[in-house]
Amino acid sequence: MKKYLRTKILVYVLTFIFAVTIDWLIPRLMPGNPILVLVSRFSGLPESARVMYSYLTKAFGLDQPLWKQYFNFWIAFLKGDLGISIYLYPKPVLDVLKSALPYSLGILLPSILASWFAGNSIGALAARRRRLDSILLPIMYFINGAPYLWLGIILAYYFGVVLRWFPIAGAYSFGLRPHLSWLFVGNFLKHWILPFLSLFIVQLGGWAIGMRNMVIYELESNYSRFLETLGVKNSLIRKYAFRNAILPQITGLALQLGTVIAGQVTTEVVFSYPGIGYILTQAILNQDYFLIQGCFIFIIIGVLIANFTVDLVYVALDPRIRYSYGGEIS
Amino acid sequence: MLEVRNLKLYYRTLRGYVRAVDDVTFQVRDGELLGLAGESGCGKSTLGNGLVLLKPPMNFVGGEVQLDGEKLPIEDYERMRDYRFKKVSIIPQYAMDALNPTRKIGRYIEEILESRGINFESVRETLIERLRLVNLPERVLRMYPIELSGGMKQRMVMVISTLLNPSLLIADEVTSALDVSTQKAVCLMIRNFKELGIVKSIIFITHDISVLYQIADRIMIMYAGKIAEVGKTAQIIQNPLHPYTKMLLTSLPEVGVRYTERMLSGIPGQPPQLLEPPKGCRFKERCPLRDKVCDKDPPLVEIEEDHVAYCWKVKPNA
Amino acid sequence: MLEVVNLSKAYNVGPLGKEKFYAVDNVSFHVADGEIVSLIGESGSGKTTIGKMILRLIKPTGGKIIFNSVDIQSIKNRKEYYRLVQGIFQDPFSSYNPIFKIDRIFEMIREEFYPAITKEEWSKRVKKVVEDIGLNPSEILGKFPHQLSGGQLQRLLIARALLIDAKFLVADEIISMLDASTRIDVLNTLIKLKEKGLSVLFITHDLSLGYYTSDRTIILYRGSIMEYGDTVKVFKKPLHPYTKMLLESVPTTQKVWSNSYISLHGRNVLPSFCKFYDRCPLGDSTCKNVSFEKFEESHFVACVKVTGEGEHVA
Amino acid sequence: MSEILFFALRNKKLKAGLSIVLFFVLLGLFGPLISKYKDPLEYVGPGYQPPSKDFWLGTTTFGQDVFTQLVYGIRSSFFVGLVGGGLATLIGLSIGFLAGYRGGLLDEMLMMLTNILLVIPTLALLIIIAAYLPYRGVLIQSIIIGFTAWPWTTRAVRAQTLSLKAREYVNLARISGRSTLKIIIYEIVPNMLSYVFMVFILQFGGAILAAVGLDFIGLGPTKGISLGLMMQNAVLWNAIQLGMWWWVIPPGLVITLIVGGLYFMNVGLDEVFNPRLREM
Repeated sequence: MKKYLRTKILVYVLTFIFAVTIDWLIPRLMPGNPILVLVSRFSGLPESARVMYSYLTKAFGLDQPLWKQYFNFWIAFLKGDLGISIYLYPKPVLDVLKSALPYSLGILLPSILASWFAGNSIGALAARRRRLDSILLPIMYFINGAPYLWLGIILAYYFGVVLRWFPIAGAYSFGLRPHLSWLFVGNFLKHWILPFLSLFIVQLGGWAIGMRNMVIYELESNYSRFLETLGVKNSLIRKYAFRNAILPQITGLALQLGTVIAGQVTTEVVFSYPGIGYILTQAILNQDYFLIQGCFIFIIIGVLIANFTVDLVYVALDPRIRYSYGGEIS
Repeated sequence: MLEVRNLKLYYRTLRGYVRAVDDVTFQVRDGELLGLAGESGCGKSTLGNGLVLLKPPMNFVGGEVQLDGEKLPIEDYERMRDYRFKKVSIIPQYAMDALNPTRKIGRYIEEILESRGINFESVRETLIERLRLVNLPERVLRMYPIELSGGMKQRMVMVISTLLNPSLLIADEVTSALDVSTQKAVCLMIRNFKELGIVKSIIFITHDISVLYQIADRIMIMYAGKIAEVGKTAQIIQNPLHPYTKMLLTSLPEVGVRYTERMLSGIPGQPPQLLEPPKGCRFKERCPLRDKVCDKDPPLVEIEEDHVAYCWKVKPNA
Repeated sequence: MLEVVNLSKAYNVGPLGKEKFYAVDNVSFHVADGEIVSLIGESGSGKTTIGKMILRLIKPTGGKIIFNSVDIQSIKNRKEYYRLVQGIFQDPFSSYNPIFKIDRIFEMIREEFYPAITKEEWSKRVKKVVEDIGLNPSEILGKFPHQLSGGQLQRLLIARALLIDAKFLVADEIISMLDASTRIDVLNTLIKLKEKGLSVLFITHDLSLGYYTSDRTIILYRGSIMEYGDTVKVFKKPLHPYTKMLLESVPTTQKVWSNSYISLHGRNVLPSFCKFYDRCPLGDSTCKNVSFEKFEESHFVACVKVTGEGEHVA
Repeated sequence: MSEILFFALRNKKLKAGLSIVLFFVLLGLFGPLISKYKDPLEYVGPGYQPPSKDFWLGTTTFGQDVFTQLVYGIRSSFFVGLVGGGLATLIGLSIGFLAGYRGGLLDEMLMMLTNILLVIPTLALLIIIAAYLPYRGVLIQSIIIGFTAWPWTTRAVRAQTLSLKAREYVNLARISGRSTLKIIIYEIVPNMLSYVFMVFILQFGGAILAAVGLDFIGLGPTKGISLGLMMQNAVLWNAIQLGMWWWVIPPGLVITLIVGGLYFMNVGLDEVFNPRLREM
């Protein structure tokens, strides 16, 4: 078990270093002088251009040897200095991201958990009923093949424009300021429901298909067959199959994160929902490079934390991992 | 006592039915270990599994099975459920991965028993006694299958299968993956189940006739879905009558036989396809005694008490 | 012809791979010209690893393999080596690439070893060799592997070694997956070739096959040799408690098992102790630093309990 | 071979998926020829027009023909799928083969790299690379998608290679004096072809989806048209709020059908190649 976690942690640490390095490297690899490109972005803000120029020269430190630039980058990064946003000048990138993070998590976490439970239930159900299976499976495949943003668009169009049930932009109405009252919470939830739903549906297909296949596989395995020869009730066979099938679905949580992130970013854009994804698109449209890099790092850190959590849960649930990593012949 | 009459078990494939067990009649008496031997694809495993768990692609085509005077509804998956485990059990070929990998073994047994409406406490003592019988410590009940060696898992499955003292136990190729030393131990344990009265009778399926000589009371030889010969162990080994049995036994290398002293020879040819098996005797194409009469279904010839063969060329008391 | 000297294969195990597990531990033996030597061992004895090392499919971690007085690791041109030393493996169906016709194993040899020979000439040779091993070429050639029986496939592999004109053959459990009615034909083919001068290392877990086929026998347990010598001598007068246990466990149709002692599973191997120590009925603290003793002409055993008469001291 | 064809022709999922995909291939090939307008970006009529005889799928806010944009967009989607998916398959295959076949330290290092890239969400990686490119065409986009999408293929191919490598016929080729390269080409690859084909189909679909995501957040081709760009423009110009369904819905629908069809084909192929899954 320790070996399993140790290997995983090593991968995560290396991933983190790799990501930060990419973050540092990419602007330096691209053609042209990044500072000039950046400063040109400030032509609209003349009084700040000079300040910016000296700041950027310091930040990039292009006059210094490469290893020192890299080293400085890490120091600044560990101090929480991710640079200054251009598009929201003069807000530091970290502050921008910090205020956007709760909105993203508010949609991300509930949608992941809800669609995991719902998808697995649907998949397990489909594995047992042929009729249901033949109807559900194609639907799930097409949901899985739909671009994440398109599901959002459909929901926005139908519930927001045709039925006019829910607002389709922002996290709360323009006139309101965030505070704790029934009015605000109600308003917030009304804005929350469609982005949540579209992200929920995005992930549903993958879970359902995965679970269906796993349950069928487990039901055909030798231990299920042996249970049959012992004449036990079907409910026990299914219970075991379900439990064993759910284990890979937990590791699947980590693998699905890529899809979820992509879904999250585009969904926020469709609904102009002020999370990290929306900020990221604004940063791209405004060529706010510090902000783009900051978003990248934030996403990576989030993904790493999520991965590690999944590993811990998995180790707690699957005895095979706990015992098999003792000492294999390598 | 198990009585099987005219049993036919076919596999359904896209190209038609594979007649894996085709019109088989035999019995296993109380207190008896019947050895079932034959080459791969002769239908011995199908027969063994069919008596416990008959499900697609295996199909019941005909015949009747009676256990202790009661009809065994092997063709009815649901009605058969009551008989499994309590009356008929199997130690499957895949015994080494027959346990649920994510349950501690004690809890697993508890849940199985509960599912059959049996209180765990009422069999706890039996269970512990049986563990001792197969040389497993009591603490395995607190372990996960992955903590056990392959051999230990197999013996655990042996204990579970026989826990409710079924009348009939089927052991399907349990020793084929084992080393000789372990093979001997496991064979003797299985025979012990019968001798201690835990099970009334056993069908021991194997491709190794010399193993049967060690433990079987009677031996039944199958070829291409049909019975070739049945008899007491000594009758089959010392006085084989069906040409197939004879050739099988003379092709058997054993410690004590060297090529310099006696060059053995195999059986030329291959077993027939069971999709469209040949008419008459199924061994005729490989048989040195073959003639026209073999195109008709071979008769059952009783040579002496308990010793029968399905062959035109075997004469009673010859 | 072939000599194995202090051969070892160790794997790193345990946390961080700090411990060593010896699959093959300091094994030495030789195979003379025109001789069949059987290497008998249960699963985990390291017998297959030895075979693979001789075929240079696995690298040893210690010792050497000497073929015709040359250390095989020093033969840089593998083809040169494979022209003389060949192998046949356990699973006949896995030995053929399922998507090609079986003729391909012969064609591969022509391409790699005899590119100068024309296809017509080659197909004549293939036919002859297939006839030599007792198969009918017109029934066999041009078929796919799944259309033939395991016995036929294994015999074709023997034919393949014949075509290369190999001098030494590693036969690794070549009949363990075959049916009783066909396995003996494969053995007889092998014996016929031996009589024409081929040397064979016959790896098996089945004592009766070893006895039927081989001139000399090596008994292997957990990577170490327990006993070796002339086949008839080893089988008629087994000396090592392990060999005795094996012979008592082998089922035959001649004798019924006695209810003798069997220990099912061993525990850990203690350093410098005999590998069989923990399963041995005679095992005690003296079973250390065992070396081979000559018991009689061409019959050796590694056991401290064996007396000059071949009896055991308790 | 004939057996595989036999099952392939009987497989409903394969047939359904293939029909859908083929339909859009044809639409992408011949659509621009039957369309009334030749340039998808040209302003050919009044804006805000719902579908009509003149504009089969209506017009955009600015009066561009949606149908013309759609068929050109399909072309670029297939292009991205082919190039991006193909590249990802190729890279994944090569690294997977190499790691699985050679083993040892090389394997461990390659797998470490693969595992690292697997943790990083592809879109995040794409964004950081694409954001710094001053010029982006469909080709460049396909290439960076190909270069970021290979890791899972590598992992799967490596596992396959390891299992094939353990087959005795590889050892037999070895002792027949075959070189490593020849063994990979003649013994391992042919047995993986069906698998590789399935991987390619999945990568094809994945590349199309990745491109849509990139386009939508503003990292699409700087000129030309694609289905993702259509949706980006539509959302940007409030097509949802204005109820212009003919502009926002069709591009996504087309992608859903293409990718869903591809996935469906894949399930069908899996059943064809894998006898265990064949329905009786």
